[in-house]
Amino acid sequence: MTPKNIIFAIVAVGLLIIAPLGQGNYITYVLCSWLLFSIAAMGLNLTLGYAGQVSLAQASFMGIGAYITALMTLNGIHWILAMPCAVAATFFVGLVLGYPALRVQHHFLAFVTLAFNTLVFLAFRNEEWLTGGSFGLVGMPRPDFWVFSTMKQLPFYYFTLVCFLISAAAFWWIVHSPWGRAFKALRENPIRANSVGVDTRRMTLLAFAIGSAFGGLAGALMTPLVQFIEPGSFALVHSLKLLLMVVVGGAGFFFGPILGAAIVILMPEVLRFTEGYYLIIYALLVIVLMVYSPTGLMGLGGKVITRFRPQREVRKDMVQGAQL
Amino acid sequence: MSETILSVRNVSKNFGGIQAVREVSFDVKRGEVLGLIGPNGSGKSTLFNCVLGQLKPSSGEVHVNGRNVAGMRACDLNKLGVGRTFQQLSVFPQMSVIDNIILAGQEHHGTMLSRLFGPSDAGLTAEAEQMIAFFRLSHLRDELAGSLSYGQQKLVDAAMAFMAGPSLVLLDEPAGGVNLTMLGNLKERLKTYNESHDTTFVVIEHNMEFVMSLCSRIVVLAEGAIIAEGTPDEIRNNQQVIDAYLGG
Amino acid sequence: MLKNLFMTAALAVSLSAGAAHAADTVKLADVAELSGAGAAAGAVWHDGVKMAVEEINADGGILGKQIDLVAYDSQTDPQNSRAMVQKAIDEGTYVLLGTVYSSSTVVNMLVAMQNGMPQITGSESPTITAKNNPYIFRTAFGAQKGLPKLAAYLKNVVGAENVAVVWANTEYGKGGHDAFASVAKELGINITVDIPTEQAQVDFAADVAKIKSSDADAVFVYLTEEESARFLIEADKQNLKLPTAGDTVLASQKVIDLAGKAANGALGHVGLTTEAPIPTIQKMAADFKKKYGYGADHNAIKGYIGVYMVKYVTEMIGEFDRQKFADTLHGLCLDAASHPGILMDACWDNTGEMSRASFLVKVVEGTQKITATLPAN
Amino acid sequence: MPEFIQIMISGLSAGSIYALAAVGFTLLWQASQTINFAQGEFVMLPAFFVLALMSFAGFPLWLAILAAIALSVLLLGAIFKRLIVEPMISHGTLPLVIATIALGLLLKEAVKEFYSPLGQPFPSLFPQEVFVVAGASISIPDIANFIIAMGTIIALQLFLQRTRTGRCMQATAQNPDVAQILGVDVKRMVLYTFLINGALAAIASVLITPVYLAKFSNGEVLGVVAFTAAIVGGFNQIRGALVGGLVIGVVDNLSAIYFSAEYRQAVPLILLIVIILVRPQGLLGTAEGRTV
Repeated sequence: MTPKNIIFAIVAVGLLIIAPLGQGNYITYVLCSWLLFSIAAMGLNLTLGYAGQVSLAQASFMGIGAYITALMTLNGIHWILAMPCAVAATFFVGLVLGYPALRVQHHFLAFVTLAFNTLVFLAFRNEEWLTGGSFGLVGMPRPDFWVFSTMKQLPFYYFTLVCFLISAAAFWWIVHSPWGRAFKALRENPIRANSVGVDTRRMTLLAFAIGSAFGGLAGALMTPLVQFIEPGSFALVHSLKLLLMVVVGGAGFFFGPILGAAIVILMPEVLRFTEGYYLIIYALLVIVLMVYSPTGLMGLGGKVITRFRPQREVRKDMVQGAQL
Repeated sequence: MSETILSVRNVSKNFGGIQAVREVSFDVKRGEVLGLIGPNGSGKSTLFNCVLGQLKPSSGEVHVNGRNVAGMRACDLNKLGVGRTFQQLSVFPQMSVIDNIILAGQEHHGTMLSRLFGPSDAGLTAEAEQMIAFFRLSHLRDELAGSLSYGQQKLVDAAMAFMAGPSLVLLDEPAGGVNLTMLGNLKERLKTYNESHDTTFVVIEHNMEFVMSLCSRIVVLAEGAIIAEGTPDEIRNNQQVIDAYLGG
Repeated sequence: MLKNLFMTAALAVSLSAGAAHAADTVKLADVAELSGAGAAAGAVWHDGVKMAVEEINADGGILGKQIDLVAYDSQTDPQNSRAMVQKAIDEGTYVLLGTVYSSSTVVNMLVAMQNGMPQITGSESPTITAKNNPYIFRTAFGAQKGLPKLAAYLKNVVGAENVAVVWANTEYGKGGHDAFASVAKELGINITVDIPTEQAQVDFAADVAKIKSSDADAVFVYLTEEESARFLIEADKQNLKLPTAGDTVLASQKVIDLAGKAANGALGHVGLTTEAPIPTIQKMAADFKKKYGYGADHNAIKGYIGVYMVKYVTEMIGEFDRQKFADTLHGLCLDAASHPGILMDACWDNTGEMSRASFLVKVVEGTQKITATLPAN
Repeated sequence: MPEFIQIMISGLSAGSIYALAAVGFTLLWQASQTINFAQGEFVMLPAFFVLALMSFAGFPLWLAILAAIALSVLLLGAIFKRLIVEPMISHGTLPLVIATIALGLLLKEAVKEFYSPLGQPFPSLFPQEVFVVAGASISIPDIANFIIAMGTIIALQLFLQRTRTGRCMQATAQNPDVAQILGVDVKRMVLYTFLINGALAAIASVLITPVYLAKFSNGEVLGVVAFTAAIVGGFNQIRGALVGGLVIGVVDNLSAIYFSAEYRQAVPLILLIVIILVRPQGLLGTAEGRTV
């Protein structure tokens, strides 16, 4: 990390710490949900943005994580034990979902994962004996850590923030490790990667598994945040929403999904003055953004900077990004 | 007598009724630079893919360092000490040159776990910088590989093939599309590397001039079979080879 | 990321500033399904709410204060509805109106309860009032109250012994299905075919074929509007001759409009209908049609009544006090003669459940005909 | 047994309309590598054109339908290509996927806001008479839908195989570079594909809406059905999409009765996964055209 990065990180963490102070419960709640969706979107960013594997099933991993956490905490097991189970389970399910990616790519993979998401949704809804069916599960406790109770909104925010910061650090570490380099190689040229010794099969599976585990962690946080989960919260449309977060923010950029999650979660707020039209405006903005800057907002920011400081030429391959 | 690195034993390959490669056998010894030439459709690429383990021979065997490579995955072959370059441009365009090179070495260092928890360059920065310097790319160290010129990318591709210290390097049309100045540079670098590291090369190439000046021995294929084998001078004067190229 | 944090902060400041102005108005929040799958129900409910608010404001408001109605879109997403309820509470609403979909209400009523916020919901799922939440109040009685009336009718009047049940496999449909199943058991009605269907299902051919080849002698349908209509159309096509009964939805005007002649003969037990032979309801329905250009339905009436509940109870206690509001409404009966905005006499018990007279209707030649008025239970 | 015949007939009737949407989906993919996530909304929308033209412009039904097809060709074909696909085609498929997801949302919300959030009845094109054959009810609309859908697809197939323009379109789909060299106006051929997709969506819409009713959210179901059918049948063959549509129509109904109503949605999706893993070129597809 360069000194500039360190200063930036400290300022960012500082802002995150003071963000909810003096705010109402609603804003704090929105911030919590932004942080947890950022974690899920980060995971998808690893799978999609870094490793180039299309997944339209991230919401189902949030669901698996959320249900496991809910069932365990409802049975009196502490969150701190339930969460690792959720993360481990999503890791292994992600590993299994990765297998189709070894056979097919691009749009076929998109459809397999999309179908997987719907199958998971159906299981949540139909296996009532376990999941409570369409009524969902309600009344999951928020965890206590000795003297620190997360029952109130503000302490819960700091609890979520700690999880977020740990996830972000882990993510940063992974993408800057040799693994991260191998993931990128997998995205850019899998055949070449294979020929220089990258075990592309293993890395593909890992990309799915790790990305899914982040989704599982986000689900494990959603359970105590909302204290109610039902199958509809993990339907396909939410996977598309996560995809939107990653791509609108900027796939393959560290901050992309965090920014994208902020946009998707806060946009209804910002556009609320337009009453019923905000989804229309939102959809239009996304289309315009994609037409003008397919690398998302991070790419757009880069474009603006290059316009004012044109030292480096803009390269054709920069615009390509992860491809389906 | 130095050891045999690559051994091709009675390899045949059929596609349906068509016999693309017929009973081909040859050995390559340590430090040799072998050229594999032949007109279009002579079975070079099929044979090449058999050597790379991508195709399983219909009969016969290919051994690298004493191991049968049939059906071996590219990454395992690479770990066995086989580096390769590609006919088409084959770098990682959105990674910097140094990252391209480090990547080509990192899978040979440490374990899966050390590559996650260890240093982000897998301890290879110095070695990679040396490799970049060897191919005279130091000034482009931090540029994105995709922004380099065609010839420069060919050099990066070659540097990647050498990064893991392979005992055998397969060069697939290294001269294709490279301009003359760059070509001289490439040939000179390959030669130097071969002499200093005693690395074995197998080269598929259309550019006769390039093959003749780089290789120590040449195998000529026509219609799936070896029609001649020998030093560049012998091949140049071989009537059969001339006929194969001219008469078809 | 930082920019967005600032945006959030700026937003919060402007919101709290807005709350400070509210001296001579009283804030009323309506959290409703204005988008997403429930938009059809939520939007109509909200129009009913709006109409009542405008009437009350034109008439001098509540205790002299004008109502400042704020709409919040739940996007038919339970989580989002929870956030919106939290937001409405943060912004200082007096009483909370909404949501219509039970799946949302089940979640957001917890937040309202934690904040001691009276909540007037349009949901009819039995679970809502079974949770001992002292702040939730209904605008229409729960399915567990309506379905016994319907089941008794099926058994005693129609003479059905074997009933096929077609239901939407959602929180809403599942609630109705379970309530009906338990009533059927009590009455000795046998459920021969039990068919869950998907939300927004379009193809009912298989479901109808399955009923047709069973020994059912009546069908109970618990689906939302469009799905009810699609079912009736398919049943008509496959010439399913069985009596088909449902709750409010099946015999509603919307389903009749959609299904056309296929709706003829459908039986329904409805809590609220604009066809009711009650002058207050008919006036409300006429005003609604004039104002919005489309016909009101039970959701519009529910929203309308909800706002008037706020007015009457608040004027009864003489101040804007949430706790007193909830306490007063428990066990209260309002008669329509002296409280015209309530439209029909209604009572609330200690769980917030309500009782009110209801109607048995049959669709005859494209219109809802009331065959019997059943007393409140 | 009558039950079985009944659902086969209903399944084929519904499936033939799914096939129309699937064919359009396939065409777009072949011609421009566009995965159109808004395809379901493309089928939802034209019915509202018809309704709007009838109620606001006073058009009779037949004229409204013709005008709606024309509008769809223009808006969902030409404008869609010009404003969304064309500027993004060089960016790779992912941004385009996102854009079509957003477009689907846009169309859905626009219909809801500017027309109605409520389902709307849609006039029937054919007399509603029902015949009973072997205990199964067959309605005239069932038969007519099947014939029109099949007729349209066969006509399209003939157009692609027998006319010069059609063959140029096929050449473009298979290899645009070679087609360009051979003097085919590639851009124009791609445009034709989009126009045809617009028309197919409109025809599917007009056929399906009398039964399914016009509602803004209909596209959610239809979109998934369309691409499932396209993949199951074979992504690179028009008759593959046709067979895929029929298979999905029948399988959906069969699984609702004989497998599990709760998991009826799962069966076509499991079929989809199995097909992709075992035979990615689809039931009827040919392997060489496969783009993996």
